[in-house]
Amino acid sequence: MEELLRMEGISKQFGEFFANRNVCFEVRAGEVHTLLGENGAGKSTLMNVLVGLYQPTSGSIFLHGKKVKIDSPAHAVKLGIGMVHQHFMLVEAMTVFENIILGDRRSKKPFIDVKERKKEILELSWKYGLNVELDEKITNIAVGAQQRVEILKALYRGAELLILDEPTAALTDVEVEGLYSIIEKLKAEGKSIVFISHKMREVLHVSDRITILRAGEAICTLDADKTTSQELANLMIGRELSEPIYSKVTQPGDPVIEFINVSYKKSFKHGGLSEVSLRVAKGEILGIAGVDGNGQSQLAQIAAGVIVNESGEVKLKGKKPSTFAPRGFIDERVSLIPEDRNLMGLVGDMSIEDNLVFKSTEDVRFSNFHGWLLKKNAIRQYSEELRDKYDIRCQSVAQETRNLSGGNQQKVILARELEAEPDLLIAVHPTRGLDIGATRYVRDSMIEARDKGCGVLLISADFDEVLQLSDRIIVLFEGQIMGEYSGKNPPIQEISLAMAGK
Amino acid sequence: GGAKETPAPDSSAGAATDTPAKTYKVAMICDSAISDGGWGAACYNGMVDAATANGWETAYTDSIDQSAYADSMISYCDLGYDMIFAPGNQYSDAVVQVAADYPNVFFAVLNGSETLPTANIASILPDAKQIGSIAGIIAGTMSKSNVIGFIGGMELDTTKAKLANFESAAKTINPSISAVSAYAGSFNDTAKGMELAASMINDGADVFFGDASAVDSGARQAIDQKNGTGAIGIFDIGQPADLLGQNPCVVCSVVTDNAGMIGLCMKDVQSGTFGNKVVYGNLENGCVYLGKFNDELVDADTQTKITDYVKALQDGTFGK
Amino acid sequence: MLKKNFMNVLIPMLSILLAFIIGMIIILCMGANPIQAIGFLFRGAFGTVTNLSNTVVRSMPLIFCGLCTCFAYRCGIFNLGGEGQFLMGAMAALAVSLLIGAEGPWVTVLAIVAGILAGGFWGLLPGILKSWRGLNEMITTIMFNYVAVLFMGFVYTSALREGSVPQTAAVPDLTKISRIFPNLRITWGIVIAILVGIAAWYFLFHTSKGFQLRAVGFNPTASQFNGFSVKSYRLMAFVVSGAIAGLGGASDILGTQFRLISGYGSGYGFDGVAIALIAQLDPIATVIVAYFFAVLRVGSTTMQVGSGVPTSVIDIIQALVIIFAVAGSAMMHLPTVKVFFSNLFGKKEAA
Amino acid sequence: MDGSTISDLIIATVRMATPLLIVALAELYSERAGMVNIGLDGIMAFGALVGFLVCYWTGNPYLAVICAAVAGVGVNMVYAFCTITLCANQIVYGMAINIFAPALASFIYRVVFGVSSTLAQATLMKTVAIPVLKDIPLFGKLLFDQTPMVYLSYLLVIITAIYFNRTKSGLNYKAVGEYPKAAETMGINVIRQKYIACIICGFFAGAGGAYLTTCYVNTYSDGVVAGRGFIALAAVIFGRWTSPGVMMACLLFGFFDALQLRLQIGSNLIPYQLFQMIPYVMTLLALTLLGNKISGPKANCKPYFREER
Ligand SMILES: Nc1ncnc2c1ncn2[C@@H]1O[C@H](COP(=O)(O)OP(=O)(O)OP(=O)(O)O)[C@@H](O)[C@H]1O
Ligand SMILES: Nc1ncnc2c1ncn2[C@@H]1O[C@H](COP(=O)(O)OP(=O)(O)OP(=O)(O)O)[C@@H](O)[C@H]1O
Ligand SMILES: [Mg+2]
Ligand SMILES: [Mg+2]
Repeated sequence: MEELLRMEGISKQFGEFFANRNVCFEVRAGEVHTLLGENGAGKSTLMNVLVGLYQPTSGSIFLHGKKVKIDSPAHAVKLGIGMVHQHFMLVEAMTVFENIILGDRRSKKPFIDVKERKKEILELSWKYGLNVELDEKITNIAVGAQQRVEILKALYRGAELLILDEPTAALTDVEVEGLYSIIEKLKAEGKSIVFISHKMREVLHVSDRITILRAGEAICTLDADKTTSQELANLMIGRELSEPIYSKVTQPGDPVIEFINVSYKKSFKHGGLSEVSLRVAKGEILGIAGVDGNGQSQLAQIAAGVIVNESGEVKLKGKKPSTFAPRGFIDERVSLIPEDRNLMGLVGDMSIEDNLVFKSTEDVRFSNFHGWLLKKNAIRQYSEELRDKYDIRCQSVAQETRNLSGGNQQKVILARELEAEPDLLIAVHPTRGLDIGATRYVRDSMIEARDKGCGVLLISADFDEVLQLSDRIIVLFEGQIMGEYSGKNPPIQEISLAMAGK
Repeated sequence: GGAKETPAPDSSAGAATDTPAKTYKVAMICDSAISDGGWGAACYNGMVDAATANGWETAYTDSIDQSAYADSMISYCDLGYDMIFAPGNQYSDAVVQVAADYPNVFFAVLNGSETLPTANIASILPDAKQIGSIAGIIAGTMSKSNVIGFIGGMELDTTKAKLANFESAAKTINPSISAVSAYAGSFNDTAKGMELAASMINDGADVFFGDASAVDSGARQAIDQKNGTGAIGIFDIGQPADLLGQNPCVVCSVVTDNAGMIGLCMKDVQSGTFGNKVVYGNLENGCVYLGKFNDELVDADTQTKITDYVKALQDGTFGK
Repeated sequence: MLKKNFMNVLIPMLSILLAFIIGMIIILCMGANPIQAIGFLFRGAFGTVTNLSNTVVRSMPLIFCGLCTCFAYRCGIFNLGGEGQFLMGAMAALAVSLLIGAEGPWVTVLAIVAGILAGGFWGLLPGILKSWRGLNEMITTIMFNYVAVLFMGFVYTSALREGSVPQTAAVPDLTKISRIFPNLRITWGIVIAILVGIAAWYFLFHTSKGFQLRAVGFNPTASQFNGFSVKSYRLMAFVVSGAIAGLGGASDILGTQFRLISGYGSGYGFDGVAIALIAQLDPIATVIVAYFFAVLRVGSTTMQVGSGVPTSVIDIIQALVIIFAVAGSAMMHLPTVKVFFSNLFGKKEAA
Repeated sequence: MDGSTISDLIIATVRMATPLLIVALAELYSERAGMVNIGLDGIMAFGALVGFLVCYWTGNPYLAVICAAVAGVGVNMVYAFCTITLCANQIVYGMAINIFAPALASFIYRVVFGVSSTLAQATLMKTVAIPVLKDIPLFGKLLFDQTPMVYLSYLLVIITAIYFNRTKSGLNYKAVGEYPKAAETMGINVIRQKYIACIICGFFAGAGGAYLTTCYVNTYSDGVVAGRGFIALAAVIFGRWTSPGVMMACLLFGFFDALQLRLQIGSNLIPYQLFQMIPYVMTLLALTLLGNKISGPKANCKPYFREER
């Protein structure tokens, strides 16, 4: 096959830190080439260099054998390079349609010819099986739908080289299957794809070749059919990772939280709950399975006291919570790993240590006189202990969390929430976007917490994760509970159907 | 800190006082611009004219905030100025404060109160009542609609006195006259002057008098616009300089001779008799007078009528 | 690391120097002697003990207004209403000192308390409008500024007017905040200002409440999820920042100004915003920057008087200083510049 | 209230709202690209001066407005360079412009006219009646016998509305204010768009300033802008970042300002400051009643680094 793209000796420096160092990377026409690496290995950075969002510190790019200098995303678009970014690049205040036609250069007409464009987009979405509601605002659609819009956006631009940066993180298994077929179709059309994912199964399934990045450097390139997930993991993180088998609990303790016919914005299919009853007991993990956007966020937020249910009853440890607000729940030892770590979990402009003691600055360990004099030294010491305990990789605990890689950000939240020794841990998509090492760590930590007697409410769009960890499984669809299943030998087929509302 | 108890480092000031052929120096501070075509300009020109007449040097600082009044005056004092001219009562506080620290510098406050003067402070006080009355006489004689308009900048006592006498003098001449008035709350919002005048014209006013500096020029413009290109039927009375010719609508001005009054102060400084006094400006000493008439708008009869009334005002017989 | 910090100071310094050089050129074009003009500037600011004290006196209201902005912005609130809150504080303090019919230190204390309350109240109003109706505080605080300025106009022309000019009576002698040194105009107000600066710094960076307030400012959603009451912190920030400005107004009227007159306090609010932002929202730095603003103001008055250039030239130079200084420090945060410096020092350290 | 009072009020409303409207639209264009510019007062002051000078020298008010607009662009480029290229704080630079530009204007006026008590006056733009519309009974003469600047500014409201809602380029423009990084990835040149926004803003703000000295009053004085820039800023927020909304806000403000001036005349017992508060208090009241949860372009006031996460 002929070579389409070659990146040679690419380095990218941020301040003192090299995110890419002397990376060589090559893509052939009509192949699917996967970039694999831990969080922060520099995959996204390399691709951002390719689409002109970042300027490389050194190195050069060749397209069809010709040297090109890509100085802006606009230029990359012109060269036929499209990218689905890891973090959604969607303008929330605009509709799906407007987001798709943004920056469109198809015709020279100044006005938006709505009819024609909509027809085109609908045809495209039909062709690739990407279902979207064109006139809905981005804020009103679920994460999975947003991901579909992102992919559609790239397809609409008709790229010759399409970069998919973790497109599956927010998709369900069914949708992932859909994506596979899209990739097949594109390949058949002779287009090339750079694929980034942390899920070995997917990687081995779609790729032709795999390039592994470690700490900003390209280690090697392998053919997908000549390798195994074991080998990949080994190359990536320098040690072998075996699939863990977690034990299941069948005899849980007293309930820590109970929902009795809880409803919230009943009429909203994608953001409401209707007559939900459930219970999480001490020492068990209750897994909520379901496609993202079926009321999971609301369930988690009610369980954490952030929003108040409109009807029904929520009981914490057998009684009504005295104050229905996050503070009241925190005082009852409820911990939350929120779905959006940067928005809801961390204060990016504050340091790691500040984020670690975020909720407990009034604690005697960290301050004198009920919070009127912070003990900076004690906080520093505590943070350094946690850094070591949870293996948070950073330059110093005084560093702002904004600059940490996703995996490390998640570890900061995990450390904070687990150190509070919760009676109830609510974990929403706890491993979304994390690499295999970090994922393993987070999962082990949850199991450990459970074994210490903590009740865990696990909400995840990753079906495998739910199956692997849960002691009991509940399926949520359009705000309603579709059924409850044991976590030991769960009926996978039945659950999948329930998740689709059948 | 390295602050030492040293006197102000101007040997030049000390040296200057010793030389026999001394040129005196006067400085003015002003919160509005001296090129505002109104109060600031009139005061500045007054100072310059007086200085030329008496052979003094001048300096000025304009458009300064109230918080910088004292600082500026202190700077002038340090630089060896002999007299500081403060054109308005709003400077009184700062003057009192600075004057206490600089007993050898003399301060003249225009429109300062009668109780203000001390050993090195004098008040210059043009007679606001007379100014108002003169304008009222003109307005009372000229108005055909029997509505006259007054636009003030701030509610100063002098402004209030002008308004009161403007109205009563006009009423004395023509009892059926009524006055409309408003304050712009500013001395430089020209546009506001326009709006106020426009709406007063709408209420029927046909002779205007203003005490608001740049706001007045806005009012005159509104009047000119209303008059259009045809015959001029709405008039304005200028002050404090003779504004005849500046706008077509100006019939006459009530002139305050700032130069004369400042000149008196300068002479006092030179002769060492400065301070503890109020320098009045009125018809009697010629520091307030009726400006030239616009002969196209005011016929000779009316001119003599007005001049006679003003004479009566000076004699104290007006309205009696 | 040390060198990097050094550059962070050096670059803004160089930019200020550049601003002055441009200013000097303008002065030269006006036909005045720029060297002499600079001399006047320093003489005006530091030449005599009186002048030195004037810079301190001048800095007091600026410190309060800067801290007012600083405190609110730390909680994510764009309070542009410093001027209104300052004036309300001044008016309340003056009203108490004039209307109580007595004088003495206890009246001073009462007047200051009144100033704090009035400023806090004037901050509370936009706070309520924001939390109750979601109104953007940038407009509401601007509107409240206009209302306060006009209300002050009403106070000095009508309500508390005394004498022939539109101004109020002066604060009675015994109620005035006393001077630290009998013959200098510096009052204990400056001590209050510095103490408020230290207190704000301590509160923001060394207490749990301050920590939470800053967190709300950085990320309200995360703060809410982690159990902080976003609404009450915001209200608190509005009120406290208003109260700081109000205290400033009270200290200024009781210590320096003594009476309300037209144009009083104009521009203090926006100066405060500029000062706090230049100080990068650090209370201690705010105090220092405010002092430099005052030095510039006082010194430039003398420069203007001495060299005879129009006041507008001075304003131009002051604006240039802000423009260049902030641009200089902003430049240090640019990614390319960061890489440049880290390579520069990286190489040197290696060598 | 008789007919003539009402028509006087209407025409005054239009007259007072027009400069606000032009400048508020300037700010609208700026904020739509995520650039909060609180330096409008300063740009207006400079535009007012340049407009006045050109009009004074050439006697051509149209040329004057154009020159003022260009001058406004010039001043705003300082803001643009510092906030876009150097990524400095927008509020600080708005403030800096507010100190810098009026001082520069005052300085130039002083240099040109020196110190003189004769007031420099320039010619004003003539009104141009629109043939058929001006014959509409009652208000025709009032609303359709205005200077071209008035017609242009209302036309601009319509053009702006169409531009932002119906055109591709308008959509791209808005995206820059909402989420510049997303816009960038879609091939939109964010930096260029932001500069264009600043050029438009400077242009209209300068023209708005010139309106004051070429269509309104025929003199220049230092305080001629009198805080109108801040009112315009408020009008943009009040109008929820849409041009019809902004127009309504400006008209409302113009109306209350015109009304308070008329109420002031002839009611000497009530202190005039209380009347002057009317526009501000009514704005606050109107906002309180309507509520204003809409928060405007998301990326407003945020510096954009392309290479920032
Ligand atoms: N903007 C930045 N400036 C300086 N250093 C940074 C910046 N961003 C990240 N770093 C540092 O670079 C190093 C590499 O981070 P990276 O994200 O690769 O960690 P990691 O080992 O991959 O962690 P994880 O497995 O959790 O993803 C870390 O020490 C991180 O703190
Ligand atoms: N704009 C930036 N400024 C500073 N540091 C950055 C920036 N972008 C990336 N980095 C740092 O560069 C490193 C590589 O980041 P990158 O996003 O490429 O990782 P990744 O391999 O895509 O990881 P993930 O699997 O989490 O997506 C990280 O340590 C990150 O902190
Ligand atoms: Mg990482
Ligand atoms: Mg990535």
